[in-house]
Amino acid sequence: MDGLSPAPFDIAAIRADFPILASEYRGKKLVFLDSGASAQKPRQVIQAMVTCMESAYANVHRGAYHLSEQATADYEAARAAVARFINAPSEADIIFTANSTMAMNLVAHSFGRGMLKPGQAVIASEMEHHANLVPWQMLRDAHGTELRICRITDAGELDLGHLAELLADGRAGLVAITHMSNVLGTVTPAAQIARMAHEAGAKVLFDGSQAAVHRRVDVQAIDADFYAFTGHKLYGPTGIGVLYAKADLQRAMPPFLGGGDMIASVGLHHSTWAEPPAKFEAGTPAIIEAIGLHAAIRYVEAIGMAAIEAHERALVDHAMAVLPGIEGLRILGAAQDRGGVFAFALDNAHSHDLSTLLDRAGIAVRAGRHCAEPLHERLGAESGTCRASFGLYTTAAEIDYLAEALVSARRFFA
Amino acid sequence: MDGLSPAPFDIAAIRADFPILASEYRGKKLVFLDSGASAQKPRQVIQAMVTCMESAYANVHRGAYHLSEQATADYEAARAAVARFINAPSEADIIFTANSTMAMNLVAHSFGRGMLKPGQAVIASEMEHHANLVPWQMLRDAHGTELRICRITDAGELDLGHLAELLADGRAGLVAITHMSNVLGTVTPAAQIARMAHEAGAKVLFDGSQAAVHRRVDVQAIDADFYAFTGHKLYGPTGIGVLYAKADLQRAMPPFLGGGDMIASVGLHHSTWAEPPAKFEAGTPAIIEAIGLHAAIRYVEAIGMAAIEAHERALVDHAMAVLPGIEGLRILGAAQDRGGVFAFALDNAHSHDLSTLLDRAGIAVRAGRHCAEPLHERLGAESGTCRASFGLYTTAAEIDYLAEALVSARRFFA
Amino acid sequence: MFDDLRDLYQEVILDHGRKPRNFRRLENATHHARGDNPLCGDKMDLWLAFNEDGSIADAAFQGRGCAISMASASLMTETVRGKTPAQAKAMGAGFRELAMTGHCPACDAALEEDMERLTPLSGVHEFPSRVKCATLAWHTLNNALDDPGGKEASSE
Amino acid sequence: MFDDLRDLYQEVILDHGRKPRNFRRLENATHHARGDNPLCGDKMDLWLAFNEDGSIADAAFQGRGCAISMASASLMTETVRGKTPAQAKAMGAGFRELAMTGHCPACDAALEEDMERLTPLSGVHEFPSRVKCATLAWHTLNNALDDPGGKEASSE
Ligand SMILES: Cc1ncc(COP(=O)(O)O)c(C=O)c1O
Ligand SMILES: Cc1ncc(COP(=O)(O)O)c(C=O)c1O
Repeated sequence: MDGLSPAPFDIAAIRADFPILASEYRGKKLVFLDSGASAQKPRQVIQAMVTCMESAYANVHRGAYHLSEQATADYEAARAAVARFINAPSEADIIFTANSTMAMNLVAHSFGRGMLKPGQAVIASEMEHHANLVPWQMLRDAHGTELRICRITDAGELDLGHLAELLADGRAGLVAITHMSNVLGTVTPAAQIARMAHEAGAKVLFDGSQAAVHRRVDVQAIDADFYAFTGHKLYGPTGIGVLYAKADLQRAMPPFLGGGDMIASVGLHHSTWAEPPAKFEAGTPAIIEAIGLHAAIRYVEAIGMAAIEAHERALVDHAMAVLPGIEGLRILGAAQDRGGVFAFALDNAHSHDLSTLLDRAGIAVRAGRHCAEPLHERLGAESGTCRASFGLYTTAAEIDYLAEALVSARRFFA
Repeated sequence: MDGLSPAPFDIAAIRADFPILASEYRGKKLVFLDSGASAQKPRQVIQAMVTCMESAYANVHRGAYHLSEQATADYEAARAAVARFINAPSEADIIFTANSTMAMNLVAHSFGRGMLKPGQAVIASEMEHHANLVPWQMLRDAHGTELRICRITDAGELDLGHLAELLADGRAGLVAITHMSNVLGTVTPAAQIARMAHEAGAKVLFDGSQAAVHRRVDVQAIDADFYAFTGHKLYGPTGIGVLYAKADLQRAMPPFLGGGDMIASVGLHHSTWAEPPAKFEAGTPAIIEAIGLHAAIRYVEAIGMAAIEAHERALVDHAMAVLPGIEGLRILGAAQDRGGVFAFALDNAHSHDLSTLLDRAGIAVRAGRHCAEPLHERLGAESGTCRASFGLYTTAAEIDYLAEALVSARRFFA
Repeated sequence: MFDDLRDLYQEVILDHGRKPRNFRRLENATHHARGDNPLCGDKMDLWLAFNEDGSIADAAFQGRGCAISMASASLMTETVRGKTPAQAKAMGAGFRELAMTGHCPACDAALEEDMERLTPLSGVHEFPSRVKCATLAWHTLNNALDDPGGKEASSE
Repeated sequence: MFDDLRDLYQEVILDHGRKPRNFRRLENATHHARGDNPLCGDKMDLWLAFNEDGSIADAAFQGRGCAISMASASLMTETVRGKTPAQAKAMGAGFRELAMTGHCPACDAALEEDMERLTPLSGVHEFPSRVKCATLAWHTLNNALDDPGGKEASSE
């Protein structure tokens, strides 16, 4: 083996990094297939947060003493690591938020209310998570923009022909599309979407909440104007999200929240804003969480995003080989390019009943509509589905065990 | 001693709970006098977060499996603990936010844009933190409300006569005032302010970011409509804040951020909102941080807020006995009722130079204008001050050491 | 594999879940309400018709949901028939207690027999996220009784 | 108590800090800029006047700030006199290097002598939060040269 080969993907060693995976409940080993809702945390992340709190904690940006300088350096190092992780041109293009929902809302307020004109349109799709749909409904109602919905095909892929139609009149100001569906696993052709949007004079926002976990993201290669993701799905802590925004947009956008750290100077009646990205980070940021996210990024990069993607592809292939053979099981969507997430339904069991059964077998899956009601309507699955989603610690044996449990479940409700 | 007496305030035992307090830098013991910017974390808080991540972590509200049910129960238990901590009528009155800055901005958007009419006024004061001033400037500019500023006296107390004048025309819709100044330590007469506001038909928001750390807060006794505070100053983690809002206001207010968890149902074009407080918590909340905040509340309540207040009062009395004797030292403000925070300036040293010196002695204080520029202008301290702020782990000996260092510093710059 | 779940999914529940009774629109209804479980997106419509003496003459429902919520609605429509609104509400309160704790000490003798018909659902108390499935029908009933016009109920 | 801080606060810095040179408004200035350090709220105004050959004839400033920023501005106004804009900018680049790392290998022989006058400020490199205090004057200089009209500079 030459020195450049990726480290072999040592699943046992990886699993040993996640304390919770060793846990049992009612005598059943935990089979955690809900990483798409939120991933488990490796000890490296936990330890980084503990170390911060035990020996390097202070508020950032404000103190001239060494502890605060240290915390500031650590916080800014996290920003730099995020920038490298998604290949942003500069760390100044990275805004920390509370989660990706807040990242999308920041765009809806600062860019939407601040730079779109009433009458311009925002284009989202039928397979958006509510976080990338509700903000545009609210923007429409408050600001008078139009909301256009791009159709998906029956296979669960974005209908690019329809997107072209929606862009044709040149009135779209923003295309806000998921980079990977949290229900179907569909990975969207981001570079192509961006090109189409830009040619029509629109900016483009990708909801990368799922994609950033499963693929190497390169915001420059896809030419994203905005890119959002969330720490807790990337093996990091809750309470921290990321918005990448191009530098010229950050300069042009008015701030979103007002308070400390986002100002240059404050008078009783008038204030001026700090330079980006500080302009968009009001108040004490999620310091400990940024440091945890940094550790999470170090963790996945040590394994390698390519290796993670390959591992998850193998799992998806395995799942698609094993599961469709189960009688009465329907799997939603059939996109060409899909990540480690899929939704399914058993013909004689409601998703809620099914997840209760699976839980008893130790298997954690989500039941319901996964914050994607319209998508479930679109696919004729109004009463919900179960969703299995993979992390880098998921094994093929866990998928086999899921298959076995599904067969038993069908018998149980027969 | 009868069983009802509070436990003696065992400062040595308390200090032993905070790992960072044992640290040294360049051979100097850490004397942390910047708790007002952000407090250090006891091992009980760190451990609660670790335990969550190691054995009880999953996304909340969404999963029907036991791990998610457990995490949901833990998250909601934190909400209930916060409600008890400030004596809210119901845990449903507690909204979790990212910090208190976001809590204030939530009020500015949901109540300000949603329920105030252009032409109505918001009243803030000269001693507000930027977090309770800039949002009202932004609201004014976006929504056409007026911003009125209540004066303070030279002693650093709210000028209640002026407040009465500002309320007199009945056009004020909101009074947004700090419950304790982060620069002067002044505790404001919250119950009286609320009474005055209510008589004039205005709602009242208290910025309790400092007060909640130093005093027992009872939102019903002071009749607050809104009350905001932030976890990281209360010995909890970053990334979590609290907004208390009266139930009828929460029902009447439109939501702030859109996304998952805050909806009842979502269609492609129209959505309906969840019941409060979920309506105001979009996206994955700060689960680990809420659990950390719960541990922090348990920690301070085990000591007792009354004991903490008494300890800090004794420290303030000690500081006010020792420090004013130092030649050339000016202490800002002289409020009757003050908590463990004070700002000072040496006549021959800029605050920045002074804090660099103190840092070399191991003493962490903040230098600058502490997110309160207008207040510094008002008190003739445009070029900033140093600020010392106490935590429950601060000792009188640390104040003596500060005094000693200040005398040396004055000599250094002579 | 799931034998220990027979406590939750007793045969009567699976049966009512598969073939809910009174699963129809009630044409002569005077009262109607809609129930909604945001967690899983399940919805149900409930209709009530009354006798001259004010007791419930007929109860029927339509909707979609899991076995627990279908069975609970089905059993409810059977047990409330002939009850006064006050009695029906008392049963609902008792049932919520049962669903949350597994028993209902407060259910007095008068209700005992009817409550017994509902006890197969008591197993949900061990499944916190499923309690709402079981109680949705009863929340919706309360709403129909309080506001005949048809406000939405949610099982929060 | 603070003897080891004499490296940072050398006598020349304390002296320039207490009695900054060229601390005045320049009436015949053709270039002006305003500098701002948001961290501590310090502000300074810088004025420049030029010789016919394009070199800097006079530099003066006013403002408030810590000993480091006052001393840095004071020393700057002294050292840039007689320099062309390009030379002054090169010195600024060298100085920023000095302030951040403690030395400036790139500073070529031509600048050496002038840079030496600035070395007393090199101690700030050990105080990350103070580097901006030292560099603010030089950022402001760059802005005055690039945009004579007086845009605000910040030392970020
Ligand atoms: C009085 C006061 N209000 C608001 C804040 C803002 O708190 P945060 O930065 O956690 O939002 C602070 C602390 O910085 C404060 O002291
Ligand atoms: C595609 C997608 N977008 C947005 C979100 C929202 O993320 P968060 O809840 O962290 O804001 C999620 C996850 O819930 C998601 O899967």
